[in-house]
Amino acid sequence: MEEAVDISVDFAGIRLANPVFTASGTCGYADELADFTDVNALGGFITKSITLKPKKGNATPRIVETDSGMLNAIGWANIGLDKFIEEKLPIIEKMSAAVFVNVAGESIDEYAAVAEHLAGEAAIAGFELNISCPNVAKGGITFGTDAVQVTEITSAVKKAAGEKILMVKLSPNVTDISVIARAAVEAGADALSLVNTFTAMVIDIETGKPVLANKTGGLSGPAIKPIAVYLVNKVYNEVAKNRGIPILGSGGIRTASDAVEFIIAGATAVAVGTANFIEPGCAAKIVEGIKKYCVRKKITNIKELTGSLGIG
Amino acid sequence: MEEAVDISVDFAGIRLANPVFTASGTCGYADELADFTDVNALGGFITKSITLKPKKGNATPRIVETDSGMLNAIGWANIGLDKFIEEKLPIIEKMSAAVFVNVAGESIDEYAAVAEHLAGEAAIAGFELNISCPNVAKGGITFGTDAVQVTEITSAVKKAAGEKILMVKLSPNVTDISVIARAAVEAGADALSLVNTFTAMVIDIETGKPVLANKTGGLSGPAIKPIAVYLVNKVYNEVAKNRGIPILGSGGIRTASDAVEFIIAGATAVAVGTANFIEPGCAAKIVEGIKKYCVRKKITNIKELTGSLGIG
Amino acid sequence: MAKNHSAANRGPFNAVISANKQIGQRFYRLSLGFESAGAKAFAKLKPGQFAQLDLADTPLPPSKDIPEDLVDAARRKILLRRPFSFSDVINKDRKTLVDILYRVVGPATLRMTTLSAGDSVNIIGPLGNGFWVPRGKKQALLVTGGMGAGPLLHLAKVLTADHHGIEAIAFAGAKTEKELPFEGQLDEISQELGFSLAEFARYGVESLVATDDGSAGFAGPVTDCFSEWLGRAGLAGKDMIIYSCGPEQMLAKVAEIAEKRNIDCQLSMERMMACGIGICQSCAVECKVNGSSETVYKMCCEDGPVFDAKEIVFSS
Amino acid sequence: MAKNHSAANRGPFNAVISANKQIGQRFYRLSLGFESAGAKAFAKLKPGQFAQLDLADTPLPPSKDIPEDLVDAARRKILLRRPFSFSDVINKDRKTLVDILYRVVGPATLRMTTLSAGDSVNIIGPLGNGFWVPRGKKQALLVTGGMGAGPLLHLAKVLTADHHGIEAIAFAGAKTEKELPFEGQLDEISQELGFSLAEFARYGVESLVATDDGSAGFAGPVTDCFSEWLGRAGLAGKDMIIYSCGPEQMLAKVAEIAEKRNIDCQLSMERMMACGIGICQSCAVECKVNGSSETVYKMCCEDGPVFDAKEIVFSS
Ligand SMILES: Cc1cc2nc3c(=O)[nH]c(=O)nc-3n(C[C@H](O)[C@H](O)[C@H](O)COP(=O)(O)OP(=O)(O)OC[C@H]3O[C@@H](n4cnc5c(N)ncnc54)[C@H](O)[C@@H]3O)c2cc1C
Ligand SMILES: Cc1cc2nc3c(=O)[nH]c(=O)nc-3n(C[C@H](O)[C@H](O)[C@H](O)COP(=O)(O)OP(=O)(O)OC[C@H]3O[C@@H](n4cnc5c(N)ncnc54)[C@H](O)[C@@H]3O)c2cc1C
Ligand SMILES: Cc1cc2nc3c(=O)[nH]c(=O)nc-3n(C[C@H](O)[C@H](O)[C@H](O)COP(=O)(O)O)c2cc1C
Ligand SMILES: Cc1cc2nc3c(=O)[nH]c(=O)nc-3n(C[C@H](O)[C@H](O)[C@H](O)COP(=O)(O)O)c2cc1C
Ligand code: FES
Ligand code: FES
Repeated sequence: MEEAVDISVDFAGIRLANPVFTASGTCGYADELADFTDVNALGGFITKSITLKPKKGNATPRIVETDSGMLNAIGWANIGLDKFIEEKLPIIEKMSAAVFVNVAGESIDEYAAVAEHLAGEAAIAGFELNISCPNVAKGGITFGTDAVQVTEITSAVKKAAGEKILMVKLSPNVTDISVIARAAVEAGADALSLVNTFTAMVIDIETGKPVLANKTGGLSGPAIKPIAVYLVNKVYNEVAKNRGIPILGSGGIRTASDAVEFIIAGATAVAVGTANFIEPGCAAKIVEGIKKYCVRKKITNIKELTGSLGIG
Repeated sequence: MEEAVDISVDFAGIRLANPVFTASGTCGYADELADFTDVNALGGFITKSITLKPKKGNATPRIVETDSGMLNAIGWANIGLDKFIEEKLPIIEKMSAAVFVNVAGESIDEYAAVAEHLAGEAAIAGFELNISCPNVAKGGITFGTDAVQVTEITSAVKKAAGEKILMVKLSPNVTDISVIARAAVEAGADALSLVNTFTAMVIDIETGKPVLANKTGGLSGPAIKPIAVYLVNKVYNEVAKNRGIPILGSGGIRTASDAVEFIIAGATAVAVGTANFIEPGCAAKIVEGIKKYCVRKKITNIKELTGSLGIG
Repeated sequence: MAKNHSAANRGPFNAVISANKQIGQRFYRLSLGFESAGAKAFAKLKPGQFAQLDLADTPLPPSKDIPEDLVDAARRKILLRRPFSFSDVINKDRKTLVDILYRVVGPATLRMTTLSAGDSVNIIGPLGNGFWVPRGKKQALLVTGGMGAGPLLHLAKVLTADHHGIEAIAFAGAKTEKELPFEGQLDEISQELGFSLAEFARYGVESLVATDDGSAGFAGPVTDCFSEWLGRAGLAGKDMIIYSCGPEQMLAKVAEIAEKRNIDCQLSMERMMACGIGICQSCAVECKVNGSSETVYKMCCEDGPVFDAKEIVFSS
Repeated sequence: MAKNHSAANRGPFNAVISANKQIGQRFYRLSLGFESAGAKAFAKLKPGQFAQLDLADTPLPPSKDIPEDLVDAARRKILLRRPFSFSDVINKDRKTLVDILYRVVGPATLRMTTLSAGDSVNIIGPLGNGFWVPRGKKQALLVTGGMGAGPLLHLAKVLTADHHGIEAIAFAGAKTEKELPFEGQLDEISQELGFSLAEFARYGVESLVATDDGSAGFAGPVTDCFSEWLGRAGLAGKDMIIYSCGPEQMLAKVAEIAEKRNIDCQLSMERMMACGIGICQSCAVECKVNGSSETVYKMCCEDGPVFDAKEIVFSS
């Protein structure tokens, strides 16, 4: 029975064994989750944000828990491009999931430089452009909320990325996400990734200060799921569907049911973030759960499900 | 000991016994919560959105629960201005809390008409302008996300409102809430209320359809609290503080600790919404809890607390 | 329709669980006791009234006891209270004991199964308006679908106790025999008289059983069984009244039958409820306006949950 | 520093509670047992290693048992796992039994108090690197603050069992006598030798007690007590080692004392942790880079939680 279900997906021209990714910043650089789960069971994998030079990141506390969510302000802490190539690429070469490198930087040049250095690496399927991280002073979200800048950075990185898939990760902290999505697609994005985290703050009422050293952080986890589902559906209807652009949906996914919600809303694939911290094997479980759902619903190809909400 | 604490606040020129309101749409038109709590223990009270003519509202389901939150798409269902004046004003006259009428409409004229009709009513302290409701096809959020329109509608209603306090309720669904806040204040808003709900969607994976008849709804409850605290702090720092404009903070408040967080972030007063459904007496409890907090922290006047975060 | 007047104390009260008995695969009967103010408030509970239970901090069952189809739903943390009506009320020694029949369908009802004697649960109620008995009725026809049996059991008790002139008969439907929310054995009396469902029989009320799959009693929807029975008995008219509670599609069918035969009919409706106390407007029920083609939304929690069948505009 | 090598099975495992004993006003000792793979993984648990407990679905205590200062915090639903280290490990009959000493400070530790024998809890671990024993040490000085006692009790046991050449002495501090996380009575031996804290004494380790308010033992911070003791004993140098666990301010003071007297020192650090397994980067500890004024962030969960005191850059 199960064999009859095809949950492999075409994602911007490449074939993924299944539509489940782990999200940037929640699964390390390569096989760090291997002690806990079969990373080769994943359809896709996205590295922690990589910048040209190593970054120390913010002071601590860098996280705080909220109702059904958490704030993080890691601040792009990462080993930098050189060490990534030296230490992590060899491991990535052995991974069967499609690996996307999440690229970040403080200037368009820095973004482009990272992509250019990696554009020739066979082990990498593509890039996820992080123009939406709310936790860094420069770069990040300033790019992600202005359509003109999104156009510029997307075109620049597209050139640098050569044949690789360019996925642009959108910020939800905007009035109309479709405007930004359209700008990205028209500037060359092959896929869209949404959502990144929501800018937020927790105050410790005993000290009278923000809990996070960075003061604000990005809200992720189940709390944001209904907003993320709405935004995925909106971008699917207004931008992605007609242009044949796949969406990687994320925000609070923890179960196969959550994943199916995003797929019905219009996501070709989904990314699991915060949930990896609680249940490091959950992405692999979600793959199984999606299969079971399809069997139960007599869906033979997951394509039938994608965007099947058909509203708007 | 307790007598030494003054938690009364000056709110746009009027004195409130304490900084706790119940939020529009979550406490009826007047004394509907009276069976469950002492409504006179509240500092302020905001009616359900009132439109010129009665409104039926959306089809059901109008709500759905999410992780630590809920979506609503009531659609401004209300008894209309005439019936409000006839049936509810006489009750409001007997209430000791400062009563604000939440005004909504499909056109600037409709908003202004409602305010004009009520501007002479002594029982009413002011208006809360709902330009941020995500659940109606016309009006509502379209006004709230565009600074030019916010200016227009605020000026028009300001004129209609006469001597009454005009509070503008901001939508969080924008790229930069300070831009909208500034537009409202410059057009005559005496106070700002934030946040309204976040546009969101829940899909029933069994039927493949949105749970809500209206398809999308507004997310409220503890899930949104950290985003709301951030937005209150941002508007406080960037707009309200220097102009001496009070903020009514809301979004997921359920306990006195939550209320204190908003006050430290910059709210002069707070509004309790969704929590009324679960614990209809919670607003009165929050008043007591704020007092206790002040005693414990040796704060003699709550003013010392407002905006004390002092960052940014 | 007697309106639930304000200034009544409707809680929140703490009730203490006295039993929580599994009576079917996914059916339970929760028995709760109120004291002092809560006892006073619930002592006069009318059949069809309901209450809002706070189950947010009630623990989940251990994961091995969570049915596979509810594993994902069980992850959701509960925020809102949940509405339940009652199948029985007993006043004893200044205490008020009430029973809730419930079915496990999601995170809250899953949590409910872990309540055990001595635990307490926070309750707002009684809420809404119950069934009422118009003058001059001689026969009451109780049509239940699935969990809808609860309030009609309570009604059967009240009819027997307080309305001696009225004879009641129950029509109890479910998908399969296993999903009939009754504990006792199904003893068939005769094809005509149907079954002696202990729960109804103790009030002297005979019952006919229908299951969609024919595993017990009439094979088919309970509304077909009911309609056939009415046809056989050739009954209609103004000394009868139909009371019904169950899935909305079933209620629509019951309303249709009642209209055709010109029988008074009261239906207990369900809606997703945030507050249960008339302040959130989430529980709208579309109702006809007398003598007009217009409709209005009434609130299931405050104006209902029991409505005159003639009022209701069914959606499908 | 032995690194916790990959490819080890670190769970998630289910552990079964064997006891959860209240040993002070807000202190408890939770005893858990692992079988099969979990038992194997935890059998070699080193003092100072920790684990991540999933307490999201563990019920809250009844509201009357929630201390007033935690009532608001208790409303928060838990999402993330919580890190705890261990005060004891026993391998018996293919089972591994571990103890956690914990203090009730928020929603997760509040929920933890309701665990009782037979319940199970989902655990990822063992995680991080424990304390290590460099060659040539003759005397180990264990300095604990509050809950920090846990891993140092475990260390005392291991030192006694596996490192016969090393003599250990403990310095246990807390705000008040009531907040000392020990069960036994405080039996004063002599002013010099301090107390016989049963928990340390059973490993042949003497202990000195300090309380901020002087309600037991030395009146003042445990670091003052420790420093005075070092002064009296006139001890310093390379055959000693200090192990410490407690609040960060205390650790900073211990590090200072160690540096001044040129004694090796290992500190168990705490950070807010999302994952505990090295993937989220939330648990950064600022560390000096050898021979440079630069600093790097190491991960408390993977590179620690035990660090060489010389590495740490304390923030205040
Ligand atoms: C006035 C009233 C009286 C009720 N009496 C009883 C009773 O006596 N026994 C009993 O078992 N149940 C009763 N219910 C239904 C009960 O409230 C729901 O089963 C319960 O809220 C489900 O909670 P959950 O978290 O387990 O599942 P959820 O995940 O909340 O819901 C599971 C499914 O049930 C549907 N549902 C949930 N709540 C409602 C609702 N209020 N109306 C319609 N559909 C809903 C949802 O759409 C979903 O598909 C009553 C409802 C109302 C409005
Ligand atoms: C490696 C490690 C080992 C630990 N071992 C133990 C132990 O053996 N016994 C014990 O009682 N506790 C231990 N802790 C601390 C324990 O993890 C926290 O007390 C627990 O997470 C609090 O959860 P809560 O929900 O009850 O409180 P929360 O509301 O989460 O926290 C309450 C207060 O404690 C602070 N806090 C919470 N978690 C941490 C943390 N990880 N680091 C620093 N401050 C924190 C918060 O800032 C807050 O002020 C350890 C922590 C770490 C990192
Ligand atoms: C601790 C943490 C670190 C993250 N780091 C990154 C990052 O480096 N780059 C990035 O694009 N997104 C980062 N994210 C965002 C996630 O990839 C994801 O978009 C977001 O968390 C929403 O999904 P979730 O709710 O499933 O976590 C991070 C999220 C978390 C919680
Ligand atoms: C059921 C419901 C109905 C609401 N109706 C209105 C309304 O009519 N007008 C309005 O301005 N806000 C309305 N709101 C928004 C609330 O006033 C409040 O701004 C929001 O819910 C955030 O606060 P909370 O998280 O405490 O609920 C409504 C919210 C809910 C949950
Ligand atoms: S449930 Fe809130 S009005 Fe009915
Ligand atoms: S807690 Fe995630 S890296 Fe340490």
